[in-house]
Amino acid sequence: MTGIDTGDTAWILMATALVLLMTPALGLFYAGLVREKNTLNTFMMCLAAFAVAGVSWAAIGYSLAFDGDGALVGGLDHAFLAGVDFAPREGQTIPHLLFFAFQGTFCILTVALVGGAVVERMRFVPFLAFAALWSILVYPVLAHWVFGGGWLAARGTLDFAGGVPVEMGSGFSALAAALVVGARKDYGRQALIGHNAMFVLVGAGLLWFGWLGFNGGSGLGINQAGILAFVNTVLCPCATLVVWFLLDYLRGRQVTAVGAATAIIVGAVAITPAGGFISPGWALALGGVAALPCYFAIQWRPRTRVDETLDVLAAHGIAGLTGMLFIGVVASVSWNGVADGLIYGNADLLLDQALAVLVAPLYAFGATFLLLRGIALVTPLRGSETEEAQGMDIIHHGEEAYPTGEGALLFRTEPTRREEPASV
Amino acid sequence: MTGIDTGDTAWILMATALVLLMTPALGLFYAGLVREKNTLNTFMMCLAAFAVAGVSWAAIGYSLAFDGDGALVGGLDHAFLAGVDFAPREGQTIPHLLFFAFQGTFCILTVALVGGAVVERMRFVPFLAFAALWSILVYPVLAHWVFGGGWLAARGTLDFAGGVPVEMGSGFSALAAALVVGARKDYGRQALIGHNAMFVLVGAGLLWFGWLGFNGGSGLGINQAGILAFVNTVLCPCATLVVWFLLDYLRGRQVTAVGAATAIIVGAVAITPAGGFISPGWALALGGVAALPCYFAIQWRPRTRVDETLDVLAAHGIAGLTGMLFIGVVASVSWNGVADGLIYGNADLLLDQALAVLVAPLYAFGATFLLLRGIALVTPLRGSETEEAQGMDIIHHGEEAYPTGEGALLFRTEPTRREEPASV
Amino acid sequence: MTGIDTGDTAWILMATALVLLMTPALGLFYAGLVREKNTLNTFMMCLAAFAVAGVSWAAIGYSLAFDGDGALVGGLDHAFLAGVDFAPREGQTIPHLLFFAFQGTFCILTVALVGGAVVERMRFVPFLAFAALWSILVYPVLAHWVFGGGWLAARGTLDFAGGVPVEMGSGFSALAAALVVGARKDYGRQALIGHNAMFVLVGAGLLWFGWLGFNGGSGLGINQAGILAFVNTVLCPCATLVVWFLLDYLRGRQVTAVGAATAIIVGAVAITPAGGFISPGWALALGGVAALPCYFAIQWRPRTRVDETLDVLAAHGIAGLTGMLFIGVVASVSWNGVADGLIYGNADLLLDQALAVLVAPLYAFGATFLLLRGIALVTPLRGSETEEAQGMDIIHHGEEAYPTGEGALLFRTEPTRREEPASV
Amino acid sequence: MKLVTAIVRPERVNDVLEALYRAEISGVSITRIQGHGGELERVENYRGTSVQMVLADKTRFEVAVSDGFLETTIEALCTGARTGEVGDGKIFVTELERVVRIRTGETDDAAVTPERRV
Amino acid sequence: MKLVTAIVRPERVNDVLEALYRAEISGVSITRIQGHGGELERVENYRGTSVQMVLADKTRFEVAVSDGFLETTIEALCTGARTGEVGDGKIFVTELERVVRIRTGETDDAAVTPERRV
Amino acid sequence: MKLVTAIVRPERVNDVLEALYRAEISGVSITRIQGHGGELERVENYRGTSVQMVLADKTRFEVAVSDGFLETTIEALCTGARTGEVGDGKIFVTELERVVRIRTGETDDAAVTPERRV
Ligand SMILES: Nc1ncnc2c1ncn2[C@@H]1O[C@H](COP(=O)(O)OP(=O)(O)O)[C@@H](O)[C@H]1O
Ligand SMILES: Nc1ncnc2c1ncn2[C@@H]1O[C@H](COP(=O)(O)OP(=O)(O)O)[C@@H](O)[C@H]1O
Ligand SMILES: Nc1ncnc2c1ncn2[C@@H]1O[C@H](COP(=O)(O)OP(=O)(O)O)[C@@H](O)[C@H]1O
Repeated sequence: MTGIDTGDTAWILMATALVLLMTPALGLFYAGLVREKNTLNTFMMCLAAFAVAGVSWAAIGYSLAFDGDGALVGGLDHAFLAGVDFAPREGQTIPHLLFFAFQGTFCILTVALVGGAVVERMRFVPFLAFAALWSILVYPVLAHWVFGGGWLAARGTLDFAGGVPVEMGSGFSALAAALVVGARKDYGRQALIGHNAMFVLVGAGLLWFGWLGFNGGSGLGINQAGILAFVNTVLCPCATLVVWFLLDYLRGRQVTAVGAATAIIVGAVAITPAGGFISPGWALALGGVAALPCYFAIQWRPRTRVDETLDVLAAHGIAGLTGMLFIGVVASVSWNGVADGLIYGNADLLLDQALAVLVAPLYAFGATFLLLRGIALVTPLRGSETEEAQGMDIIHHGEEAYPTGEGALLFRTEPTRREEPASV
Repeated sequence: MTGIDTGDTAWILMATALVLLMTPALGLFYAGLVREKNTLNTFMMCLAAFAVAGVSWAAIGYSLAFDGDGALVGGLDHAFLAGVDFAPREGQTIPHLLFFAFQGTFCILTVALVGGAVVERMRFVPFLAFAALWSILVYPVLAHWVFGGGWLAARGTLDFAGGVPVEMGSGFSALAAALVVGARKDYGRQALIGHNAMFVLVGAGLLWFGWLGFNGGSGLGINQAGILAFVNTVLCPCATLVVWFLLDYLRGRQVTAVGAATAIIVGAVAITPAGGFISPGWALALGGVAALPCYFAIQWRPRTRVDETLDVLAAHGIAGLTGMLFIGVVASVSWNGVADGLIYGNADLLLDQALAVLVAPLYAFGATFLLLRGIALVTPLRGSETEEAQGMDIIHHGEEAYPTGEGALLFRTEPTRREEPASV
Repeated sequence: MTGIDTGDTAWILMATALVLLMTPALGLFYAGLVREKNTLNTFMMCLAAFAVAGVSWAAIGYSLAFDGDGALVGGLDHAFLAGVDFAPREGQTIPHLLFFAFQGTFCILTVALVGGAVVERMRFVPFLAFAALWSILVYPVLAHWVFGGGWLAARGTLDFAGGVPVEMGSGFSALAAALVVGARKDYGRQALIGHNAMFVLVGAGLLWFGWLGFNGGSGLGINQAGILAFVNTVLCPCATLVVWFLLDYLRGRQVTAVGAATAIIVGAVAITPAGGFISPGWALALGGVAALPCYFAIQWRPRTRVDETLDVLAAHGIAGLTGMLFIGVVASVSWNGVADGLIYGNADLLLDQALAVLVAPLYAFGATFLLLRGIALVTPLRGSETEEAQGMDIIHHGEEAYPTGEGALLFRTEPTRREEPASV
Repeated sequence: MKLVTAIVRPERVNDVLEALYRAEISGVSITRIQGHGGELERVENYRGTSVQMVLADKTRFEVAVSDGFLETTIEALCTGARTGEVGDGKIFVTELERVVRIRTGETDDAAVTPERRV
Repeated sequence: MKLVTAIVRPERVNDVLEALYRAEISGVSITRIQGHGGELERVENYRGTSVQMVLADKTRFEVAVSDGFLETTIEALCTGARTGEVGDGKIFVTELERVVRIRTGETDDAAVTPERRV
Repeated sequence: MKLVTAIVRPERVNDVLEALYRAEISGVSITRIQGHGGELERVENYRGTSVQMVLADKTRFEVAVSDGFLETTIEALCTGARTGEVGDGKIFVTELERVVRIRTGETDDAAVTPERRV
């Protein structure tokens, strides 16, 4: 294949597989954080992302994000995969088809992330509708702004692997979704805690593994930016873990495991936009710095009345935002070949970063808010309190996560009932 | 190394690792679908595949599949790894040794798949014997027919990554195995349902991840066919999910999670033979189309008296068969450089595909049937009803999947017993 | 990037990700082997390795291991990542930064391994201190001896992927740690068995998957040694499984699943030092041979008073040692291009291997012993018996692995208590 | 009123439920437990640790019935649970002083009579 | 002394605990169980297998109280557990012959009185 | 006959089993439960949610014995379960009206006597 480098392509094939894995890994992570009766529903919100965003991306999402260089949104020339084949895109060394797939796994993951805000209560069918629309109207637009040659990219805003569309996009959409859908029945009154911390830990481990493809692959080949992002993605969460351990310890003389899993996510999110732009030393620093706002946001949010259930805003929105701004401060041409940050004498970059940090959340929040309000006009977003008490798994999926088989009868004919019942 | 491309080899190294991962992933998937008391046994059937097929492949299986181009079966020149070293095989750009390992992981996985038909009742030792023989007498023969230059390949039958040896091979062998071993004690009388739907979901996620190497690596390097197969393996299961969701919803207003996990498998199986031969658009269509026969087979089979327990036939046999025939219809030279299908004016291909679809199942079914009948002459295939009631884990492995430690005593000396016992 | 091969780099990127995954996989494996009340603590010891060793490696560990060619330890020129950037190291074709990260994941994993000796009783904070010191004073030194041009490497001792620093290093340190920390309260009196064999099996599966990067990547690119090590890592554990099945069966007519998981680890460990040096046939033999000492060590150890809880010595120390010696016997220039072993007429190699097998354990054992004794002067290594009875999770992490939410109250104001209590 | 507690084999649970169903005993609570009786103890191995497992999985039924239904209940339990091999379990009967239906606060006989389902 | 056994909905457990707490009943044991009563059975699907689930998750409270506290206890249990919909559960009361506090060996009334916590 | 119910610490289960074994009480059923008594409540943290955990893991023993063995049983339970710290648990004794051995249908005394094992 002309113009294709086998090494670059080998790595992006693998990176795509890694990002694809992140969605079930997220399902595992999320499922551990909810109560047993909502386990399957939570995982299914992630699998739903494959169904709706996988198909919508091929149909139109990719084109909206990556066709042409309109300021606000892409064109339709690549809709239904038109013109997407083996020849590489301009300036790339991997098949166009692979680029399409790699970017598609990002969109799928982001859709799944947003679900974290509304688990344990939102009905499954309206969620499917929301996910489908969101994957067309929100993600591709944000992706176009920074990756597809849109107005932010044009201004010089730097976002290596998705601080804007993935992290802030999901985080602030999650906030809107939580507000529209409303809090769970017993939120704030009872302790609603996850049922399996091992799922959370293993999920976080798999997510980190996948993130190496997510960030490391965003150089779209074997090049300095990709390598740098990869190594930074190894280092940054290590530093976040250190600071998170410390904060936990200072707070209660105990270092929590769910906290550690969260720290890994926060570290990986923070380095997502910055990976290919800052030095490994600064990546370690970013890991430590990002821990602070996210830690306190996660401590504080459950004390508010906003039931943004799995803290997508704190772990993704705020961490992503921190990473975006951090680029503006410590980016250095000597590592990224593109732009210096504030401490290297260039204040402009920080402004461009700040702009993105203002505008992307606004769009994500606003669009999600309207979308969900719209869907609510057609069908209720959540079920009755009784249904919520029984759990989403039984109601929406007709299954239990851990069936014992006891009391599961294959009755063929209903036994008839006598008149006088005997039992108490 | 002369003749070796580093990029091609990098990808096939990774693909091999991915396929190797599929066998434990299958163990997880399968273990979730059985009752708690048979969890370990089910997983162990998958690990057993490593032990028996891993060794038999090195000893003779590889040679039977890939040595020479006999019509029915390969030669013995590569037995015990003779002549398998760093130099690439003719026409390849990866070390011969790596090709051997890559293909070996396929054989291992396929052996594990067949076990799904007889879990919860077959004794472990006869299963080991069966697995060893099957890995020599069935898999390599089918693999030779389509991959090793055998008669089907010579006729022009297309099978990109294992529709014949892996999918139809396992599916129809599973049917035979279920018939010979017979139904579980309470099958058809009681509801025998899996104990952990999360295992099923996570297992499916890992299997999909591995499948990207399985199909994407079957181009044996970075080339159009491999890239196409890879991207199609991302897309096809998405479409299967959509249709499966729909069928589930129409049937019971509920979208099941175990169903979604199954849909992922079905989609990935369907694209296995077709991956490198059909366009991404048709891959999406295939995902949707394949859902139909498999969905109904899975609904219908448990109502029959055939206890093909984990529906290997439906999920692999029928999905693989669908994919094989689909190639005959929609293959296009413009994407695969090899052959057109029916709608592009070439009816011959469909005939060649149909032939494979007739003959491979016959061989797999017949050989498995005879093999198991033969083993049954030597040792019983299953234990007593009491053993089945207690579960395979305790009986065959002397372990429980989730031991509580309660009542597990490290008695050194048996306490002596007095004459008059006290308790009720 | 000059001097960089994209294919080599693609593979090492992937291999690094695979090794990184091994640490959470080890957490899963280990967590399954402990009692429910210590699940999270066990996993956290693995995550702790990321925090402490991830940072210490960047700060100084890497430099101690890989800077200069001092006999005993490296220099400080690469401390704090000085001089670690995109240009490859001498004789390599991958970016220096990537080499640093790849080797870092080894150090992290090894630290996590040592924890297996002291789970279920050691306090978390002293473990953090120990891990930090060990990752600076032990691992880099051993790594320098064989990988960084130290005295063993200079003599000609062969260690492909870490028999010395990783396997013997962790195994003999584990022994020392177990001796210093002491046995669990009820050890030898009660049966202390793991709570989730599925975690053990899935963990082993993921570890094997990761090990393909661990060994296969240790050629630092696409080359004969790397390919050979990769394929041998597929084959060797298969043979170990066969022999382990046999030993189990002969012993109790039952083939245990936890045993099978252990066999996979043992096989992968044994081939770690030997991977790139011995033929695939001998790799199979090594898999079988290594099963024997490890099997019997694991049977025998729990009957002693040494509570080396998760048998790191048997599974890593002894298996690694076996692999090291095996190289001395069967290495062949025709496969490795470096040195022949005893049976090919070269006795010297075996002596060099034997030397490593003597000295590395001594250093690991001694240093760990002193380190822990030192820490014990500052803070107690373990808590009270009551704390041990309650479990590490509640005491050190303030969490349960599988919270039910029942009895978890969000009390705002303590209800006041009347004088006369009513209940029994 | 009596409280009938039965310990049965887990693999017979659905049979017992059906037997109760047939006998029109519709209120029942079950618990997964472990028990030790006359059953043979088995040996299990976890790595080098061999243990004697003195407990087997069992299921505990709790059925509150009015006095007149006691015999029917015991019969149903026996029919559903019996295999004839050691380990089939035991039935324990205790006197119930009072029964309250939480939903309505009704007690005793009132709590005994379940409402008709349509 | 009486042994009060209550079967309640799992989602009401914490409410029941609080109600007991308010009523100053501080000794209680709970078990996760499954039950069948007047509740509607639901259908579940696992691949091709459709099953009628006749059991619903419930939680069982066991509270030993001295006779004088029986009414308070029942009241607290009802308050905490009632939703008014079918499936709220039942309370069973049996006579307790003896109570022993394991830690001290005290019996009956002595075992009834918990020590003050500071 | 009496039904002896004991709530003990999970980490003492095997000690209790041994104590019963020594006292030749061979029939016993156990359940994993959670309990609240005089124990100190602990605080746990799950992300931002701090909770007061009012329940601790406990294990419930159920032993049906003939009247003559009641004291031995209580003694064995206490011996096995006692640590001397708050939280050791309680023993409850209730009267058993009838015992049925499911396997044979024997009742009361006949059900009391286990068959000899060789
Ligand atoms: N005295 C007892 N107290 C409590 N539970 C008992 C008692 N005897 C038996 N059980 C329960 O019944 C189960 C089966 O008892 P076992 O004596 O083996 O049955 P069988 O009546 O067939 O001999 C035991 O596992 C235990 O759970
Ligand atoms: N006779 C009984 N014996 C034992 N448990 C019972 C009995 N009746 C009800 N239960 C338990 O109470 C739960 C709720 O019972 P149900 O009859 O549905 O409540 P309600 O009183 O609201 O009609 C059941 O699931 C079961 O666990
Ligand atoms: N009145 C009671 N009713 C039911 N269970 C009780 C009662 N009192 C105590 N328990 C059970 O016993 C356990 C230990 O009780 P606790 O009062 O702490 O022990 P101690 O007797 O050492 O003070 C509790 O966790 C609970 O499970």
